[in-house]
Amino acid sequence: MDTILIFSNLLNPPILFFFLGILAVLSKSDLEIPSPIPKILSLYLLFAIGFKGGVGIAVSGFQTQIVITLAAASVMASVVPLYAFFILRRKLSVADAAAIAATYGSVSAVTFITASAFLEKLSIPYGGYMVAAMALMESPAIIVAVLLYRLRSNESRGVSFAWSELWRDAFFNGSVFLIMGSLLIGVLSGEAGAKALKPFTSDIFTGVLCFFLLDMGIVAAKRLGDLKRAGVFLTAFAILLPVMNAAFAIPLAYALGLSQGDAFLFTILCASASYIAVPAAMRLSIPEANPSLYVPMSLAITFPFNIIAGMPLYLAVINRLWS
Amino acid sequence: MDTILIFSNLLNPPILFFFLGILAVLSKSDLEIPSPIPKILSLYLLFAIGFKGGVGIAVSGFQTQIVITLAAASVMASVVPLYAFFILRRKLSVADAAAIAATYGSVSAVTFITASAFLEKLSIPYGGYMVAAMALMESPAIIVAVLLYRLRSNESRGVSFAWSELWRDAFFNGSVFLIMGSLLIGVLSGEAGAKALKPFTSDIFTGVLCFFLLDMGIVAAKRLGDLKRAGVFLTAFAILLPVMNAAFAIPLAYALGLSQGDAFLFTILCASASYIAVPAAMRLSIPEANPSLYVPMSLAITFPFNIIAGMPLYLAVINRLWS
Amino acid sequence: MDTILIFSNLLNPPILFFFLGILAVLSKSDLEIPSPIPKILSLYLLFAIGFKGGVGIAVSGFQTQIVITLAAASVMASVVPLYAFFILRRKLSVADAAAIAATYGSVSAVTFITASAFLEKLSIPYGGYMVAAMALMESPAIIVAVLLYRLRSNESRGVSFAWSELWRDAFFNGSVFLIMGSLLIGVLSGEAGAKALKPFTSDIFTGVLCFFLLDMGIVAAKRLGDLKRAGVFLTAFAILLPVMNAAFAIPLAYALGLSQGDAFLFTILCASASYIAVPAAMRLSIPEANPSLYVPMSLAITFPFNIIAGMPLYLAVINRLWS
Amino acid sequence: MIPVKKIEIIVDELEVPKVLKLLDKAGVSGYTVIKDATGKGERGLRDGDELTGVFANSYVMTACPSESVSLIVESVRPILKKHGGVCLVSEAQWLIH
Amino acid sequence: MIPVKKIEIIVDELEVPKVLKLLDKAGVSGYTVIKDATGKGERGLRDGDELTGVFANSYVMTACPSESVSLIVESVRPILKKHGGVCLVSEAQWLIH
Amino acid sequence: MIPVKKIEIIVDELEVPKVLKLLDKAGVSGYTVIKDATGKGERGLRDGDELTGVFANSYVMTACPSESVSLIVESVRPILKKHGGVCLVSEAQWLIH
Ligand SMILES: Nc1ncnc2c1ncn2[C@@H]1O[C@H](COP(=O)(O)O)[C@@H](O)[C@H]1O
Ligand SMILES: Nc1ncnc2c1ncn2[C@@H]1O[C@H](COP(=O)(O)O)[C@@H](O)[C@H]1O
Ligand SMILES: Nc1ncnc2c1ncn2[C@@H]1O[C@H](COP(=O)(O)O)[C@@H](O)[C@H]1O
Ligand code: NA
Ligand code: NA
Ligand code: NA
Repeated sequence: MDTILIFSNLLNPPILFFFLGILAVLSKSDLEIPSPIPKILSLYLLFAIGFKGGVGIAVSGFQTQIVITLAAASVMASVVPLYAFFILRRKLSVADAAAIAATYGSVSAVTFITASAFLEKLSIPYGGYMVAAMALMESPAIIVAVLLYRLRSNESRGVSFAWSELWRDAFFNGSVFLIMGSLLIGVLSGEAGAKALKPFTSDIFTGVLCFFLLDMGIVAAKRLGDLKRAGVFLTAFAILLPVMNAAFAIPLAYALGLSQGDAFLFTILCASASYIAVPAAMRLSIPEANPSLYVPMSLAITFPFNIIAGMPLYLAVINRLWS
Repeated sequence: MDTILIFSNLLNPPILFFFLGILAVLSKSDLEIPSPIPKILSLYLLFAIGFKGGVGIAVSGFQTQIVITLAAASVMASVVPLYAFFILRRKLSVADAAAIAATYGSVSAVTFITASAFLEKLSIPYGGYMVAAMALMESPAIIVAVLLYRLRSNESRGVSFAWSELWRDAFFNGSVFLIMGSLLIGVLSGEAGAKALKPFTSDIFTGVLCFFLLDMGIVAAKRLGDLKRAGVFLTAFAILLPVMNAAFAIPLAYALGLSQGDAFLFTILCASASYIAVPAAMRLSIPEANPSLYVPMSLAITFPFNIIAGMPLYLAVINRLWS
Repeated sequence: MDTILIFSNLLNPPILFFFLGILAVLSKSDLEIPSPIPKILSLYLLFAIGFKGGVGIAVSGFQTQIVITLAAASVMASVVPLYAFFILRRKLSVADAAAIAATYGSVSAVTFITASAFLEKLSIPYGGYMVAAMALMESPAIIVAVLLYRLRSNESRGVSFAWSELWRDAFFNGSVFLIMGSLLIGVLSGEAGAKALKPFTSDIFTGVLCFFLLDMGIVAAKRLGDLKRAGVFLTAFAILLPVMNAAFAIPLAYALGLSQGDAFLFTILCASASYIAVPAAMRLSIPEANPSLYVPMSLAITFPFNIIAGMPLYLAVINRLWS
Repeated sequence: MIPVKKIEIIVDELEVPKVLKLLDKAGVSGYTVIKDATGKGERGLRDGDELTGVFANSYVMTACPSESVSLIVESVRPILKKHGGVCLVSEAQWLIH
Repeated sequence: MIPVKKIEIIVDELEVPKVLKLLDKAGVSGYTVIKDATGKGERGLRDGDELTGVFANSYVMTACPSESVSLIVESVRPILKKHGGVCLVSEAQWLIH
Repeated sequence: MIPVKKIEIIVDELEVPKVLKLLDKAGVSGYTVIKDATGKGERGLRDGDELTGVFANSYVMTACPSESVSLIVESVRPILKKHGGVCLVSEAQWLIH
């Protein structure tokens, strides 16, 4: 079973295109997706996943299960950065520890999308509200990390600080806003809207995802060099923390009675690390933090680890536990 | 009936995404569609609507009805800027009056597209040649306005003036050209061509329209601030002139025996204001005109008014009259 | 039959959009596809054609026929630049002769794509491995041309020269890499992958091709002016060499027992001229060569000649010979 | 290295072809254009965020001998007068390769 | 042509609105912005090749009378201090049209 | 504010990585790159409107102490010789923050 999962995952076109992107850089090909195409592809993915999630909620209706899941998601997103921060503080400055903690407390939409494509390939159902869980998990870690930074750092003293800006950046940054907005529109327009948008949001989705992962592969491979600076400690952290988060998430999901599909997505959310919303917020709120640590960690280690090894691993554990 | 129309319109994903764009600006989210994506989305919409219109003509064949409709369209597009100009001259300079007159005499392709999506949602049929009517209505107002400007303005005296450039800009500007060209290709390639292009020009159309309206919402909301400069007179003008144009267009359509769907599209064309072809032509031919008047008027008032309130209003009137 | 072929080709939307692009420039319309959109459209086409080719191979399995075809493709791609070079040397410098020889020895992916769309319209089957043949034919001419240049030119003496760079540019340039990578992924993911990607790689393909050819038309028409510099000799060369290459390719394909569809694609590959991979390589390896000769020749003469007159011509001959 | 004048012209994207023609006429050895400059000036904000990029500027730069400056500057002036824009002239050293 | 100072500021894209507000406050007659500049400096490589363009710079230029320079420079300084970036001042001649 | 030299290099996009490596070697404190410059020069029109943007230039700028100029200029020269391009040097004042 597990081997089948691994193979089924590895032969999935999106994963293969991620590898192709890495290979392009390693073989010094000049292949690249020119800006601003990656940005528009990522807006498309957020738009589509948000809308589909909203339609899912409209179809299933609001249930207590949803409320429980969303609450659990918020809790995990606030707790993870806390304990990550204290682990990181052993080796790093306050600014860097806070920024990396935010990175791992927040989530990666593309990991979530890849995971849901994985579930769809295996015909395992999941709830549309998991998208809401994802959107909800993007911001708390940013707030927590900035709080930690301001409480613990001397550098930050005396510097004027705009809470409103932080708030806006945490909850109204482009990606959170688009996913929440699309989700809401999905809820409002329901199945009628879904029918009109299906060719755009569903049919061509996998293809666009392949293209985006091709670019992710290119960018991740380019960042590999930065990892030398990160050293052994951070490299290990970038693999072990996701696994640890998953180890907390799976029993929690089980205790809360989530379905297998929902539990899997909840786990991947906890295990994933942000490389879009968090860097955007950090350069604003913790400019002292070094982006050439937290960006390559999440992009060049945690992301590939999760989509290649993590996904089949977490799902195998869940399959055992639930059956 | 009318309330149903309004709701059916408001819960339409494209309209909802327009609101989302406005909301993004109001909530100071940094959501934006990076250039040149909006331009390519708009080229796509023109391409698709032109092609589908052409196929529509190829399928229905040429009828006298078509000739009558196109003639009426040309007449309206030439008369509206005339009377608009004399209304505007009471308060404005010749240059500004001429530019705003051109804006309201010409048409908005996206309003037309949104209106035809609205008809499709309500299963009301309309003729493919209405696209030709739209393309035909883009240019005359530009010519009329520049003529008025040159006859009435002192500033324009003595300045060398290239009629060939104006002509080219009125009839061969990118959007008019693409829509006419795609229409012609639709006519030539007919149903066989339509089949091959359907997934691109029809299936994903609504999705792309949503994305584009999201951006329209963002841009319109950013322009809202400019409206202070426009003042009460121009703000009222931007709502009343469309209604007035509709009030002329509906009886005319009725007299000419147009079907309900065609009459609706004819009305929305007369009521709509240009914000693409006209600004491009004005900065060339009437550079003295102030774009921070005519652009926000058409984009931030008339466009939202038409797609939110105008569409259900005009259709309700037409439904009464025709039944 | 032949007249039908010509008409069926001319009324094909992609070809019509190519004409529309030319018309846009001739009528001085300001229609343009802003960069980097053309680049992403071309990446999409390579992605889609590569993937579909790979799936085709996965479905049909490896056969000796494939090996034979690929071998023939490599031979033609190495021989054409050789004899082209010696023809060109009568009038041109070593650098220019080598660059133009590379141009005509290599292939044009868009010509190939247009040709396969033409076959599909006529319901003539062809093998997925023809895509592999195309990818294989992109690089050898570049190597041959640079070798010729280095052996024959005085200018090149003493200048340090990086073979590894040339190698990389010939075999790992973005377009060759993407098409080969996508092909491989198509082979690996097979029919399951194909199903998930079909809406993206197949359904909307013709539409995207239309858009791209619209841009090709614009760019080709803009280059028409450069042709004065090319003179009669090179203009004639740009039409006669493709015909000559086709005259070699058709009997060869017949002798090798290719199917009609495969023979047609093989012929169009030999007849086509590169305007993407080769210019990219030439400016690196033979910077002395004048791009305003080789680019307009391939783009403004050979490409339109092949897709307008060449395709029906070659197919008519093949139809006669095979029947 | 030889002393040259650097002329920088910021002008409506639409006027760029005309400006380049004038530069060619004035016999400059070359020029460089950066599209998609936005800005603000007498004629208000030109932030190019319009749906069609209608209100965008371009940046044109040419390095030329000081003798050519007045010719260029005078030929560009009417365009700037009609359509707005900025023209700056400064000193530079050109690396002859 | 009148002598002016050309101020060039290269700064994180995100800080551009703040910089422009300061320029407006300092009363400059206009400015030009080129988005999508990449670069390298004290704070490392900013090549904007991140998936979201988060780490991109912008180039801001304004021509102003020399009296305004110190006001602008001093108001911009704290932004550069906090977020990095470069500010260069040079001489130019402005073509009055 | 300290006096520096501003070096501007306009060169084939493809050669930019090499130029940046040379700047790094010459020990500059930083540089700024604007991709997608088009232009015209000895080697003809480079308007980047080719389908693949193959013929586009980039604009590279670095502010450095005047001592570094000759080192940089000499190391860049061979690239300009082979692939064309322009290198301008001018005076500026750098705001130390
Ligand atoms: N003082 C200035 N400094 C830099 N750029 C300017 C300045 N004034 C105007 N510009 C640029 O020139 C364009 C047209 O200026 P104007 O004709 O004054 O509206 C503006 O959109 C700016 O990009
Ligand atoms: N010496 C320099 N010359 C030109 N641009 C520079 C220089 N130093 C820094 N920059 C630009 O300013 C940005 C921020 O610089 P920094 O704050 O030093 O990291 C860099 O990403 C570069 O684009
Ligand atoms: N006189 C000049 N002024 C400004 N830019 C130039 C000049 N000459 C050349 N260039 C730029 O440098 C590039 C290469 O020049 P070249 O090697 O002369 O073809 C051109 O495409 C232009 O972008
Ligand atoms: Na997480
Ligand atoms: Na109108
Ligand atoms: Na060939």
